[in-house]
Amino acid sequence: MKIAKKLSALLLVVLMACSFASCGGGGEEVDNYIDIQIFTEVNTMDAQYATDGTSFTVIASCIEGLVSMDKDGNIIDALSTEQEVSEDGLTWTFKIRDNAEWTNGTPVTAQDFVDAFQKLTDPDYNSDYQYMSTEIMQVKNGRAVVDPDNALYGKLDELGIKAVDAKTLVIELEVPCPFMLPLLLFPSFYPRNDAFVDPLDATKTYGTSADTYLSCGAFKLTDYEPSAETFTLEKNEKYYDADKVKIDGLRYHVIKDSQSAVLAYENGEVDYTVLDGSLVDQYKSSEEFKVLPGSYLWYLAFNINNTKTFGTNADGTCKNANVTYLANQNLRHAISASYDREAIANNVLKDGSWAAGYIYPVGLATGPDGQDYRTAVNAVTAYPDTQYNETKAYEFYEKAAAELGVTDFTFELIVEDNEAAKNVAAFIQQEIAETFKGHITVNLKTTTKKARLEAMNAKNGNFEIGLTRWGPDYGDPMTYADLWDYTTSSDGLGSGWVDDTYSAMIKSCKDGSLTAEERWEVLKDCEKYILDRAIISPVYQKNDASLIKANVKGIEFHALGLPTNYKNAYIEK
Amino acid sequence: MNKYKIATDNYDIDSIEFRPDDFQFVGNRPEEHIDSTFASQDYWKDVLMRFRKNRGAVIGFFVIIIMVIMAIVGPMVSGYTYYEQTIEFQDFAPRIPGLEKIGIFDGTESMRISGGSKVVLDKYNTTEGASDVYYWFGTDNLGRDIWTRTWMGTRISLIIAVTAVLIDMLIGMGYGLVSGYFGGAVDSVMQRIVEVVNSIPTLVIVTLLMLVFKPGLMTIILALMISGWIGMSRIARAQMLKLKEQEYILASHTFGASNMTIIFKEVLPNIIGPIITNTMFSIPNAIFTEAFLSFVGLGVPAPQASLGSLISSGYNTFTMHPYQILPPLIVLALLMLSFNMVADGLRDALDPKMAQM
Amino acid sequence: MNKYILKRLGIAALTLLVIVFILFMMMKLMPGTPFNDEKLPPEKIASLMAKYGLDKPLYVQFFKYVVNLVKFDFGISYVINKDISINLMLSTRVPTSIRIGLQAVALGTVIGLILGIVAALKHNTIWDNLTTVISVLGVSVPSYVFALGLLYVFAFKLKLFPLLYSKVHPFQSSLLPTFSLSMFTIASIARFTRTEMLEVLDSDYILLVESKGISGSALIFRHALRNALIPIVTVLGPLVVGLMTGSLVVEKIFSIPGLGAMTTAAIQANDYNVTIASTYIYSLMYIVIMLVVDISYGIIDPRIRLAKEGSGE
Amino acid sequence: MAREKIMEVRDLSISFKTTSGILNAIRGVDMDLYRGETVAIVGESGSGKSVTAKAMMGILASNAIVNSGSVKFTYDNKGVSKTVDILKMKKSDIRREINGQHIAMVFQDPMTSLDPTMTIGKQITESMIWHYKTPKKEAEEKAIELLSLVGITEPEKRIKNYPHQLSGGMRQRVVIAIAMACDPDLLICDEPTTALDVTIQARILELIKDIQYKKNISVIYITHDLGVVAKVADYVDVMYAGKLVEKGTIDEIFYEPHHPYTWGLLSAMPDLDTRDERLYTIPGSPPNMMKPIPGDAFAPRNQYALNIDNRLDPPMFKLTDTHYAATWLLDERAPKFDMPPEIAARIARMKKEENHDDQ
Repeated sequence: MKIAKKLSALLLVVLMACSFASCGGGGEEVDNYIDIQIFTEVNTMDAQYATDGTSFTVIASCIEGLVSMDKDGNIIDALSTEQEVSEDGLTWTFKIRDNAEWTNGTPVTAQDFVDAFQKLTDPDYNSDYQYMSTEIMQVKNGRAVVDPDNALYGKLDELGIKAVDAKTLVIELEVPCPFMLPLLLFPSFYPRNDAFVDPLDATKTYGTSADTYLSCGAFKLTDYEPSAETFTLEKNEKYYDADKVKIDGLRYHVIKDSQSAVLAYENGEVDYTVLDGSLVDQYKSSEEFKVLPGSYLWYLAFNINNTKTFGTNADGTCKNANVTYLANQNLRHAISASYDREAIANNVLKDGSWAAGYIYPVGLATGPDGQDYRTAVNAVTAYPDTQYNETKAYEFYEKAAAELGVTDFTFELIVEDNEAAKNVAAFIQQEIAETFKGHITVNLKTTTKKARLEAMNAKNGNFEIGLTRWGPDYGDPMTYADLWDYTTSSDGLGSGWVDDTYSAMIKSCKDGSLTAEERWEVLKDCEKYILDRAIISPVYQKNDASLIKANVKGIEFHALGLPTNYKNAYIEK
Repeated sequence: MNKYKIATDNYDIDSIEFRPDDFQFVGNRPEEHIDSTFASQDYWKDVLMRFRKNRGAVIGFFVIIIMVIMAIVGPMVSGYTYYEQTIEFQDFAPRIPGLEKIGIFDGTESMRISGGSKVVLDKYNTTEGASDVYYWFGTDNLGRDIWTRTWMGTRISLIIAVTAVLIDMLIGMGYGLVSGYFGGAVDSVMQRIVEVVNSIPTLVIVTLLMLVFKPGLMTIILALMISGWIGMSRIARAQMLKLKEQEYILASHTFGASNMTIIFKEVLPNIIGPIITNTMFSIPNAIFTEAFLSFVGLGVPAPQASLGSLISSGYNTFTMHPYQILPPLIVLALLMLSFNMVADGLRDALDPKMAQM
Repeated sequence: MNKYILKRLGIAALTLLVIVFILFMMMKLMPGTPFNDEKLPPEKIASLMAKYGLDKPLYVQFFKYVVNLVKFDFGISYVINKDISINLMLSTRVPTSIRIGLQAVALGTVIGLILGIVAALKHNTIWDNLTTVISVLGVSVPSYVFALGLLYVFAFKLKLFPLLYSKVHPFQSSLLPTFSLSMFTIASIARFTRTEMLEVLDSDYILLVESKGISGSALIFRHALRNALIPIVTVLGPLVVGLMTGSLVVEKIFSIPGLGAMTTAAIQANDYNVTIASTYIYSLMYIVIMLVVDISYGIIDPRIRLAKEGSGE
Repeated sequence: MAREKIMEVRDLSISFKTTSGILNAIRGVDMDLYRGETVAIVGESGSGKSVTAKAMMGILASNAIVNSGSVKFTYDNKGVSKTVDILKMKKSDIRREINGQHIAMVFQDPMTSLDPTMTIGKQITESMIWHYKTPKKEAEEKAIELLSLVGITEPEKRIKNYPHQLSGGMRQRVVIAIAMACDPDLLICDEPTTALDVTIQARILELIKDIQYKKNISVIYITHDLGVVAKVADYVDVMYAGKLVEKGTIDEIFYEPHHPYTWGLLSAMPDLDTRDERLYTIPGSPPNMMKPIPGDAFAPRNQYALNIDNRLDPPMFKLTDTHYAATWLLDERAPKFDMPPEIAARIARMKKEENHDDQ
């Protein structure tokens, strides 16, 4: 019938019109912007409120801190031009740069930093990183201000940070902080102009658009909405160092799917993308392929004695028999030695991650001797029991079996639903099965990350073994070491392990009673203490395999502290 | 000559050789013989006959049978287990004895590396100890045999589909029948409930459920149960509304049959057609939902595999190792296609009116 | 008719309230608090709970929430966009999702109808078989595979469309997502239209129309399609809901700043308020769609319209 | 006045392709129709009556296969008499030139034969506007006229109604009005009264008769009800299993039937005076037309079946110029037999009634 022909012709025309309309949509425009792929949306642009890497990166492009870091990792001036510390290490004085100003024309003053510290610490403001000022930097009166039982509670003016004049900032500490300057790279300590922010904050609209945000860094927000999938930062002409900024701006694209991300990269729609390990083979010979340093440590956490969910028997042991088995040190050692970390890093992940038979990551901290911690302490020789060794693992198992009077074990390994983590867990599962010839079996439980964290926190302890991770907050081993101190742990790491010796060691590092060298040695002991007892079983240190277009140069990546820095990036024509 | 002229054109009566008894009465025949020309046919026999005439449906049916057989036998024949990892043998392309000689499935894969150049990899020959190894469908990124995993996945997907459908049928049908039968206030309350359940996006329900329960086969089935029965209940209700005014149901009422008797003994057998058809359509639906759940990361836990989870993990490398996503994808598509065809065929066979068209 | 619509609206409002209640309760039964990060100490969580009123009795929280919902005030996000008004987050996302959803429904319906009509008119020909193949494929291949395939072929290989969604070219860059979203709709509508058209074309009244000498487009559009549309409209509602689920995946693959992407993020992050808000919006859309469907029945089918008018009088 | 032949069907044979096989619906039918006359086609369901009618209209279903035959229709094309073979015409040409304008149809079930989504006014005016480009207003006026012609009161109001607002009888009147909208030459009524109750039946039949008289059109009735036939027809064609088994004037069929099947039909006709305990039914059921039928299709149900019936299909025997029957019983070699006594009695009774009516 004619009508059928007509209809199909119409369909054809519509389809053709659609494809013509889109011709030239391929995004081939050459401009001076760098297109960056990110996996998650920006959580918040509020520097004192942000907690996640993506937010930090974008914030750090817009706002600078007192100090910055050059591409070799040296601390350099940023908003402050002079940094002085008193003899006792308790008082720091900073001179604020004269020509620094916010995008609305007001100068950056010492008061902006006072505002920032006070907001960060304010119990009412409830920043997740409050403890960065009270516990880590240990600003004077910090703990008192946040302690409801203290007379100083909520009195933010008592906090040890003062603007002596518009351009002079003084920070007083409770105890000397050996890593003060690196710590100041952390975006939580970046300045904040309360005169501008507070009215917006009242309506919950601060940092939700270009108009509701102030920058004083290399870039400024031009096109943004809350959790935007794409947004643009443009070069900030008011930036004191604007002459050095060679690009017109940054365009961010949230692409959660790694396949799409790579295709977008190949299409030229993004210039920089993080590569999923499974795709590395395709690109590893390319000059655009780079492994960027990361510092997240992934490890197996054991529920040693957290009885919160399972309850206790009359004798005080956990009602979950598996938890009581995991309290056996030899069994933990057995598991820890049973799987091939190198294979995980090189064959499963393939993204440049390193096998980790250690806790403090490579590149985390430099000791008083000027050496990177991991260079000084060789994990393989220091912690032989934490290395892969099937024979030894089986010996550990036999010891454990004898001690416990049980020969066959079945544990549940909780893992979050990310492809890499699932693959690693599946690999470990298989390795354990092979090493122990079926005597130890592991079942996987995949959940969302949130559910995993919930199950694994100290309050619940609703897990047996968990594959989890921890990223450093600052460049000092303490960021890891105090995780297992049951008295102060801010963790969600509910192993239930209680050890007063260990707590005493941690305490001695924090109270300023030790010299830097002594403290460093104690921190070394801490790592050994944990690994000798196999409280955790470290698996790998995560690095990022990335693709960066050959003509994009000068992006500075740092494993911790200051996030990725685009200030000096440029595009080769 | 005949008394009457023959009026039919081209009817040559003279050429007919008449037999002597031609013009004798056949005589009285028993009644049953008279009726034999239109012997009543069994309804189900009829359905079967019509179904067999539908080529697509028959092919679909056999594909399903083959898939079921493969789901049972497939994982046992390759010599690998679905969970065994040989990390050195990761990402191997398919290699099949015999076929390798003619240049297909010979274990090589060409890979486009950055910069646009192509390289041909033969990991079987470049990996130590792999020259005599055969993986018919290749291996995944942990060196697991994709052949075995594909058929294991088929097994799981089929189990999910069948169980979910059974439960869905019980809930959906029961709900619909009861709602339609009692009508009035009962119906209107029950329909409001349906509306509410229907208004909450399935994904929200499923995800929330996944957070409360342990992810796994049972949870997936449970999730399907919660959201999957509505279609069936609607059909059962509509059929019930249509049937309950019919004379024989009214007659059963007068004879004092109980509600349950009427619903399940009188009505149910008469609506079995649409129910079966809808069931067949909800199987692909269940498989699909499972695949979707796997895609958002809520599928069966490793090392188990379902077709959906295999597709979603193959999906991550599909530009590089397309052979990893193809087997589960093809099996899934074939299964879905077959169930749809069989459902179509059944619908036509159960409802001859449609078949005429 | 008005009275009928009013009654329907009342039922819709009630349904919505029940949905909100169920959602609220489900959220409360979820494991964990919205503040769930490996770096948060328990006392911190407790104080956050207090800050957002989550330590109040449930009924207080619920009542407060319903009152706010009525005012279309969804409160603030706790997790995925810390301390930011949800209304602000929704303000750009909902229109984007609705626009792409509507595009997909429109495209799916038009193509589906065309395919279905052609198949029915050319019953048992190559056209019919083609439609069957398309419709079965459409429901047999997961939408994300379609999305990826389309993306790979049209954006990556042929470079006809941009790969990522862009606010600068919202129409062009939404074509591929629209198409992959509409695949299921195309398939279902084509299949349904074919069946319905065949049934209608076989009906007595079409025979009567034919016997009047009416043929061609007048027969198809004035008589056949109009009658076939009545049942098709019924499946359109559920299909639109199906699109919502599909949009979660498609928005992820094409990086579309839509409601679906936000909902997934919110669910996975236990962001109560955002989850309830987006689900509320989904449910609202569903209920509105069902209302529209009900009313459009009346427009197409005088039997319903007039019957309702009758009862309204 | 010479009879003007308007329809001539020759050797019509039609099959249907179904999923369960080929169904031979019509197996060689000859039929003639003259202007102003009424022919009734009688037979059980499935005997091929409706298919014949649809073939005449050119509205066969798409799975129909015309094996052989011709349907020649003669009509007045702008003053010139034109004869066409409907089976050879393109569907679109049939629609444009024949349907509605020259041949119109009234269907069996008025409940389902009207488009539920269109007002009856539009349904009546549609074909006028379509064929003659009649202005809308004029068409509406004619629709009102037609509605009053078919006896619908308040036609001005009714044209705005939808089918579901009308009763069955009214709807059938509307269907007739639709059929008459373009002043056709031939009206085919496919069981026009089966779905209606008896009192309305009579009125509809009267109505058609009336219109036929007023407009001098030909009418074909398709029915299984000899009662209807008796009221309206000039000629009767009896069909069985896709063939004509007997044809003749109404008197010939009613008073001098020769085919055993016609006897059966006659005895099955309800009759107030029937003294039999039970109403007669023809034993058995029609043959399965999916399978080839050897010999006479009626043989298995025929009390008077001859052995040859099982082997050979009988030819049509000419009894008079107008009366034909296809049964070997008319062959000279056939044994002597008597019509079943109850039929004979019945015919006698009918004759008496007829005379009685005439007086």
